[in-house]
Amino acid sequence: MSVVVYLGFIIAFAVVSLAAAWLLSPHRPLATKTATYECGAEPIGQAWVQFPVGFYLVALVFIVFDALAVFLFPWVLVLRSLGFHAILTMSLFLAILGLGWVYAYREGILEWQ
Amino acid sequence: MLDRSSVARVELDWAGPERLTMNMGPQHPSAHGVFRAIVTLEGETVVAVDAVIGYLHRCHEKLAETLTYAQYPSIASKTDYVAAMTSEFAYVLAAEEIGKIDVPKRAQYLRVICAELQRIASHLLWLGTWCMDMGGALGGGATIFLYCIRERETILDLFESLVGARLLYGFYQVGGVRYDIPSGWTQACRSTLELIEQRVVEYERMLENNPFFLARAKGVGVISRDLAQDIGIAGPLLRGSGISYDVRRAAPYSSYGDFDFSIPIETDGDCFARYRVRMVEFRQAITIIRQALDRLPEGPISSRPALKSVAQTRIPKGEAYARVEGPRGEVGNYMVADGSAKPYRMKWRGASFSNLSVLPHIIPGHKVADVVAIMGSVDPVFGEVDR
Amino acid sequence: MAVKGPIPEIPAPIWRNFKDLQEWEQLHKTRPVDDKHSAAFEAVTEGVHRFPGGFVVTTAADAFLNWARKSSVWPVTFGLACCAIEMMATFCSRFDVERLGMVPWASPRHSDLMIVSGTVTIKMAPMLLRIYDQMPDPKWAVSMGSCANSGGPFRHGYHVVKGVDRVIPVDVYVPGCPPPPESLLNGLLLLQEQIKHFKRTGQRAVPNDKVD
Amino acid sequence: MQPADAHSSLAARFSGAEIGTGTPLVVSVSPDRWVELAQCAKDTLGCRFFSFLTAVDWKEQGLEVVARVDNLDDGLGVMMKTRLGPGVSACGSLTAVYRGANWMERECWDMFGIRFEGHPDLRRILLDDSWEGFPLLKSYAVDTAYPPYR
Repeated sequence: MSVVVYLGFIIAFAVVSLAAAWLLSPHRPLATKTATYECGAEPIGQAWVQFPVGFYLVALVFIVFDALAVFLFPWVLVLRSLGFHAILTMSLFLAILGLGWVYAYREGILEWQ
Repeated sequence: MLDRSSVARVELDWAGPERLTMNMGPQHPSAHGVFRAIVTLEGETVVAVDAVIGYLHRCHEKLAETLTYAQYPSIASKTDYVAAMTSEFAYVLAAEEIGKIDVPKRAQYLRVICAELQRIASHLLWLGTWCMDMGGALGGGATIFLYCIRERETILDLFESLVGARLLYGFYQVGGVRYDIPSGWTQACRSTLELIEQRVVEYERMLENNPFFLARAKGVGVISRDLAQDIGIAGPLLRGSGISYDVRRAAPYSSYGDFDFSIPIETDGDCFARYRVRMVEFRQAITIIRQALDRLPEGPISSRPALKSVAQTRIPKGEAYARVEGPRGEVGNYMVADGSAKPYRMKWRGASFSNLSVLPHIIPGHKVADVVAIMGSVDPVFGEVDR
Repeated sequence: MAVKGPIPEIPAPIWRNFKDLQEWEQLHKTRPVDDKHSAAFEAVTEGVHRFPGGFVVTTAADAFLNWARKSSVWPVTFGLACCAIEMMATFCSRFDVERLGMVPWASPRHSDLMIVSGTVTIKMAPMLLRIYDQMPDPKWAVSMGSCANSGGPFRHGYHVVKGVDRVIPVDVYVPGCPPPPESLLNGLLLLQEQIKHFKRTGQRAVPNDKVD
Repeated sequence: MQPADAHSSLAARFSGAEIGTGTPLVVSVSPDRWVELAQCAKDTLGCRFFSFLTAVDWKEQGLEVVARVDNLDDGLGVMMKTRLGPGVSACGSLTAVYRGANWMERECWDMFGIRFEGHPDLRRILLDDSWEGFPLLKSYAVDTAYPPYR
């Protein structure tokens, strides 16, 4: 039951704040308002270019460790009640991700060429 | 006129990732004013830079032909508005050189004191904005900026009690200076100098054993010796590349010969060398001010009669090029006078204009983050660049 | 291999097609009225307002909203020239603007106030207009320094716009060359006064003798 | 390279030019020997520091291009001048000799309308590309109208 209330809060917060912003702020749609902001100048060329792969790899490494953090939070809350068994499984999980990190480190993904 | 179609866009002659063209445009936190760099990027490395300036072109040289010798010095301080004293200095020196007007000794010493105080204030602003540009590397980015502006306020208080204005003064006039030191000013000046002397040591301790700062400043934006001379950059940039050229020593003006101070030289010409040169210049400026305060002679502060009419000073026909060592380098004023109360032609040799023209030569090959660090270490002021 | 960057096309100055200057001045006299809300919301608020005793609701809502808008006006750091150095001094610790709830922000997307500090030149005017347009509503403009007010000491220059109100509508003019931080703070307090009278429909305050 | 023997070496090389004495050595040559003078100043006189380059509009006598180069080690300054004659607005470009002349010459083109042959990309640097007229000429009024910002 508390999950539903919590979900309701999340949705309500999002909807209320957006609706208030939409209702109360003046609307003045303008062509240049929605144009891309590039320090006040007309953007030159287009951004739809083939980016080097380095950016993609950095994003990947971030996703890996972000997922790790997401799992750690709830685990820490319930650790006392689960006992030693939980520590074992989580350290196994951490070891596997550690392997990924060591691989990324040795491949030198983060050193920008 | 140049027809646009014939000039090819950026030629893509190899299969690597395409190039992204981006504006580090006029309104940019690290632009130090209104400077637009059209940066062509390959991933993170900059391949080509095209600098577009002129967003602050305020027609200084055309206005100088319509304003008399008494009116223009207060506008002159708006060329290099961070070091207002030194830009007025150059204009006034040029007029005196043509008209062979002698300046009383006390006025020369007052000019030296104010120019060196202005150098300290300008270097403080440089250090603050440069560390803020390099952002989070220095613990929250704005810490050094807030400290430096706090110190700069003490110097601005000194100027406010001397001249009445905080940033732009009409202090210099042809033949001398306009105000004399109020009582107790020298004591306030000495205590400010002691305060700044300790704080500079603090900044050095904070910065020089900070690995991020060293990683971002060492080996970035190297200017070689011949490129430096060929482009004509001056001041801390030139001395950072190992050439000991300082107008105060090469052509001593306004009794700079009476003081002994040393010219800091670094040889490897990167951002860290320029930083070292400016930190030593803090201390040299403090020693000069102390010597000038000790030997401040009595006497009149201007050799011209009181200002009754604006068109009072008439400079005979002639031309002269007066150089002053501003915080950014050699600020020169090439003036052609034709005997009337207004100069016939007046050209500002802005130190930042030449310093900035070295950027397209040294930036290609660096990362985008280094462009910001190099811009900060070159320390351009756009009143002087666009004139 | 020296790579040649592209030739930058600097946009021709955006001029609205005017016969003469008076028509341009006229444009900036009239406050923009077209920033209404959706018709439904208008009908509801008018209804509530006209309902006997309903004005209590709308005026209370107005007061609360204006208090919220007033106490967190974020200026975009738009430093052009000498006044920018004084603006920096105002942003710093001695003349702190953060006491007024103003966080100097770099991008126009998150800011409500543009402090035009410095000389607006003809080459810069379209850029300034674009940045002002890209700021979300409700937004205000403070013209700092005599260069921005009326061209200042460079008024007779051929490349100088004679005052920033020829490019964007300005709410508060701060005199001085450069205005010391105290007078800029005074201007910002005046702006906050003006925001207090900001109607719920987003119209700017109709100039009344107390503020203007 | 002291000013005295700099004076003599220049006099030998440029017979037609008038060379003044005094601290900044003022040398004025005819426009066609302009680049040669700059090259000679850089090589024989050792003036590698390029200070500035600008122009002066002498109304009827036409434009005059002024450049200043320095020999930092000996403190020798050379002020090079060339009178472009009435109605002529073209001059040789120094970018081959001094790279610093690039922006300075673009500014002279922008302000005086002097076309520098041999300049890699001569376009306006301070003003807008769509600007008509050259502001620093004496014939250009200070507050020329520029609708609608006038």
